[in-house]
Amino acid sequence: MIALLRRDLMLAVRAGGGFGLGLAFFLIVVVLVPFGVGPETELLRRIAPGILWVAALLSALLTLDRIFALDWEDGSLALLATSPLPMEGVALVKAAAHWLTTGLPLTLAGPVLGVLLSLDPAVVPVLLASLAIGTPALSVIGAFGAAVTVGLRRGGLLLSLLVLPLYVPTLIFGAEAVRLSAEGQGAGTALLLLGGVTLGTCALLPFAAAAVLRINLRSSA
Amino acid sequence: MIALLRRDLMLAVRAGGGFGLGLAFFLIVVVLVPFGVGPETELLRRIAPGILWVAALLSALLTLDRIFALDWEDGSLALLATSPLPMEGVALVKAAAHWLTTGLPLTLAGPVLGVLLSLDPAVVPVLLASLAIGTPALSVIGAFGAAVTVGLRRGGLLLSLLVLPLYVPTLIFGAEAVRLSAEGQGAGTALLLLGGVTLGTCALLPFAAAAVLRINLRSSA
Amino acid sequence: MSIWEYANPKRFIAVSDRVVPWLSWLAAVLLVVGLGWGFFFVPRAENFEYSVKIIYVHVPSAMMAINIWVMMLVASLVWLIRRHHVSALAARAAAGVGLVMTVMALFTGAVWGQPMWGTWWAWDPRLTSFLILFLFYLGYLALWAAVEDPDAAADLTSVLCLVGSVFAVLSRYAVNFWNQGLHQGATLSLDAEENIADVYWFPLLVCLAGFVVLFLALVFVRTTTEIRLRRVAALQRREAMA
Amino acid sequence: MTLSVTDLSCARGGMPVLEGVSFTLEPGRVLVLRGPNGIGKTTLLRTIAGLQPALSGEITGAEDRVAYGAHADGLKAALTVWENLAFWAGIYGTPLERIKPALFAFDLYPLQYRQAQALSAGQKRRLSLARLLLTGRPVWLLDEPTVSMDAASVGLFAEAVKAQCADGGSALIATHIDLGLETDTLDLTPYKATPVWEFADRAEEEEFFA
Amino acid sequence: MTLSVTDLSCARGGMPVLEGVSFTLEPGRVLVLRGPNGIGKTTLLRTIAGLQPALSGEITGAEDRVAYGAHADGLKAALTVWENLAFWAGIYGTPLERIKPALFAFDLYPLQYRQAQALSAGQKRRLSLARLLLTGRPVWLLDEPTVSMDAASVGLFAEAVKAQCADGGSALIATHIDLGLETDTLDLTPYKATPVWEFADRAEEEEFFA
Ligand code: HEM
Ligand SMILES: Nc1ncnc2c1ncn2[C@@H]1O[C@H](COP(=O)(O)OP(=O)(O)OP(=O)(O)O)[C@@H](O)[C@H]1O
Ligand SMILES: Nc1ncnc2c1ncn2[C@@H]1O[C@H](COP(=O)(O)OP(=O)(O)OP(=O)(O)O)[C@@H](O)[C@H]1O
Ligand SMILES: [Mg+2]
Ligand SMILES: [Mg+2]
Repeated sequence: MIALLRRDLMLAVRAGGGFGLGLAFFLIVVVLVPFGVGPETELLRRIAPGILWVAALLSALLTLDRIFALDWEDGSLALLATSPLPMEGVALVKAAAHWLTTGLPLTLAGPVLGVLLSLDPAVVPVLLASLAIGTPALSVIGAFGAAVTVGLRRGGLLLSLLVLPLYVPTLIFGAEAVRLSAEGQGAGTALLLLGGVTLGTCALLPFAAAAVLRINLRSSA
Repeated sequence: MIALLRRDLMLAVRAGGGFGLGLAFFLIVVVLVPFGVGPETELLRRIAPGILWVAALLSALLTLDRIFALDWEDGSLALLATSPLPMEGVALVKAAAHWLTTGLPLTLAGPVLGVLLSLDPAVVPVLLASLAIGTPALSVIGAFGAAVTVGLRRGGLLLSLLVLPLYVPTLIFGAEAVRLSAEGQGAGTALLLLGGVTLGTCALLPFAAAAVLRINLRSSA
Repeated sequence: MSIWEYANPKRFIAVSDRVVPWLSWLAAVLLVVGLGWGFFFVPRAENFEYSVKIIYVHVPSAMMAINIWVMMLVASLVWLIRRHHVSALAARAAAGVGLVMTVMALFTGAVWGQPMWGTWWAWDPRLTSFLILFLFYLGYLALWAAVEDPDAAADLTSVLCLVGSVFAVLSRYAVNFWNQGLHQGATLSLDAEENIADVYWFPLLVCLAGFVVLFLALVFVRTTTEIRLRRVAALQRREAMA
Repeated sequence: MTLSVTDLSCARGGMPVLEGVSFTLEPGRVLVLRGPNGIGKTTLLRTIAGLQPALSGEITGAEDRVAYGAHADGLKAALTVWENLAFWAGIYGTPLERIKPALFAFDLYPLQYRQAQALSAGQKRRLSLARLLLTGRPVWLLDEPTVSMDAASVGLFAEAVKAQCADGGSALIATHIDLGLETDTLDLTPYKATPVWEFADRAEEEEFFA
Repeated sequence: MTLSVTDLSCARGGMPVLEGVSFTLEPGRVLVLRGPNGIGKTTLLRTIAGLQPALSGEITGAEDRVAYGAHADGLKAALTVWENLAFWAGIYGTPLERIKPALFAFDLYPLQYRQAQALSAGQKRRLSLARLLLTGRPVWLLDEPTVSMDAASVGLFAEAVKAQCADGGSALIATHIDLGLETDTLDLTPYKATPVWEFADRAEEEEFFA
């Protein structure tokens, strides 16, 4: 397990993937939105929480296909399957690696980018909290989606279709928490529900992912 | 040229790529935004043009890596390079195929999804026009970006980092056109400028793309 | 002897080793004088409040950020046309500095914006196009980092730099079309009447000079570093082959 | 403990490919699978490796004892030769000291700090074979291991197989060329499946869709 | 018109690999490139195919006359065997009638409606060779064409090469096995580059980074 985690992080750093880019994409989406909707500050402030969450979600999404596809293409996933590691372990480790290289940086960057959308500083703590609690769910759900689509060459797009609906609850609770506290109401319950979602997914989805991986391996060339 | 175009379209349809997915992603992003920013109609109406354009841009983006990466991985790009087709032609055809499978469907779908964001019907023609004029630029610029990153395995993310800044002018003029006409002002100049951008890119970027492809092939394994 | 002589890495390193100490000292002096003057010996303005002094960091860094990109453009062209490795490496070296300058301009600007406009950030054209420039720097460096084969990396980044420059200009106009902002106009324009009062003006010039010299020093150092790195890589490859 | 396959039938892409394959592989022996392209060598190996279920028949002595080497090399282009091996050592819990001998065994020592993507076809292949030495598994299942390797490298490979057999291991190798080892041979041609499913347990149901 | 290579030097990954290679390939002849893994066969073929520039030396008679067959098959998994060939026929402007003979030449006719992804390793390889017949190019540059093909298929390949030579074509083939053709042979070992760049113009500058 450790060996796998270490390797994945190494690859993420070395292959120019991981950190930097996921983050950069986050930044870019946030920057693009004002070009679209126009520069009025108060308008931006109102949509800030939603945009931030959607952007975070999208940049998590764009990094998903890396989770399994690379190992699939060069055949090392098949070799892993014949190795002593249980598939569940592989799935979990992969999701963890994804979170460390994507979710974590996004969480930390969130507040900074909030400035660009003139998000009011008072809600920053809640934003941080919601991202910190929510992003692990994004990674695990994503890992499942990646496992489903791994067989398909460049399944990246289909992947997003499968995953985005699964992201909806996370998105709603996460963004809602920030919105509520922006309107000066308590965000407690929203955060709690968000935490529930995360725990549930982390507990169950790795098994689903492992099962799906086995199926894909069985019918693969 | 024709053979290549036909093949790419065939692949797009068959490999479950192309049409469906780009479109569906467009749909999903548009659907997610209300979850993020909340359901107030007039707020949505105000941001509708921007969101539509950003969403279109993102779903164009997500399909970019397919332009060259597949042919690169299975080695057929190298074979094409040694074939009678000039690289510029390849780049252009690939961009065209991308537009037909992504830009065109997006254009047609735009007005429909506008309804979801309660975009006011009066601006639909302008929306159509701006998308029709703008999306080709997205494809050509994207083809260039794809050519730059084709060597890198899963360069998808770097690709978006490189391409999105190049998309800014297109996005601004496109969204601006719709916004202006939503505010009841004339969108003429914006559309003209947009057309200018498209023409310029279509005229010049294929050459840049071809050059970059040759470079990548030269140093490839 | 033509300047291309210095494209020879050994000679380039020799030169830079000679000039870097001087440049560094000169930069230090200019910056100390300029900033010290600007910060402590300039009368408090009536229209600007105290925060105006940020201008002595903000404007130079902003200007450098823009001009460095131009220099990169030239270096890229030299590489594409004359295939001098040093030129390509210089472009990469400059990009690093440029990125930092951009961040400084953004940061000081943001800090300044707080008192002046009551907001950290506004989607003013100047600021926005600067943000876009920042993105270009990011992409450019990311590409350098991502490509394995050094020559291919040089080629790709050079082409990107060319295309990027065109689009940077394009976005500048697009952004102006999109929003007319509250940022200062070019105060350093040549026609005297719209210049800010000389008291502010001279220290600013000194600071500008300081930044330019500092940039030169940094580029020399970083370029030689890049050269040596590639040299090491080359030697290691020979090991591997032999 | 010997690997034994009895009356095995397997399918590929939903079509039965091989049926009634039986053989045993004692420790210390090498069995070469022969047969024309498309007869089902890869399919058989994948089945024994547990990557796909058998249609019928049984396989004993494979559980956690086999190391599978596929058509694909399974290398990480961005990692160096050494790192690639170190990763697999970690997965199989093999001490890192074992890497150096593996490098020597396939003449990769001089290339150990080279990134995998900078290897030639045959060098890549050698690396993927060196990996086998780190699995510590007694039974090797190899699918055309010597593809695009030169004579010298094939010799190294033969040595490695000999060594493996010497300490009680065994190898099942699908190949079209002669490895210069004395081995048993199994030609799969006679086992080509007639595409009907008499053998499927739920005959009718399966047969309907095949 | 003959393909002639004079005093060619080429590099891979920024390192000189081969230097001073010279040979000519008359119409109707087959030249086999031999040499250990990593000597630079692929590099040489890529250079002649025009995929990478030569460091020095010159190549004549290659322009628009060569068909290159690489390590990779260059097949579209989602397209059928026939469609894959039809595509290349279209690219090279070859009439579609020529596809059927090509299918027969490599015994792919029964598989013609099979998707490429459903082919076995050797079948894929055969398909990628069938493509050559549709290029209509006189000179074939082949990189280990017979990888993972069985004896029978290698025979088919040999036939195809003979036919190609018969009507004035020629072939340059990098391989480690014996093709059962009478051919000229060029061993690249003596041309291994000593890793210094005497040959680079602007010697010092280049040499510094190589
Ligand atoms: C993050 C926010 C900001 C950014 C990115 C930014 C960027 C720039 C840029 C690109 C320039 C142009 C340098 C040149 O081309 O001459 C500039 C100059 C200048 N900025 Fe800012 N700026 C920011 C905020 C501010 C603020 C808040 C103020 C004060 C009200 C300010 C005052 C100035 C002044 C006085 C100049 C000199 C104009 C000139 O000499 O051209 N800037 N800034
Ligand atoms: N992914 C797949 N889907 C459907 N059929 C397949 C698939 N892969 C292979 N086949 C078919 O299954 C049969 C067995 O394939 P297999 O790869 O096992 O043959 P092989 O003996 O390994 O051939 P080779 O020596 O060329 O590797 C072949 O007829 C092939 O056409
Ligand atoms: N992408 C690359 N970057 C750097 N060096 C490379 C790269 N690809 C190959 N090499 C090196 O270049 C040399 C020549 O490689 P090449 O692939 O031409 O050898 P080859 O003769 O084809 O070997 P094989 O018979 O194994 O295919 C080898 O030493 C290899 O290590
Ligand atoms: Mg096989
Ligand atoms: Mg080779």
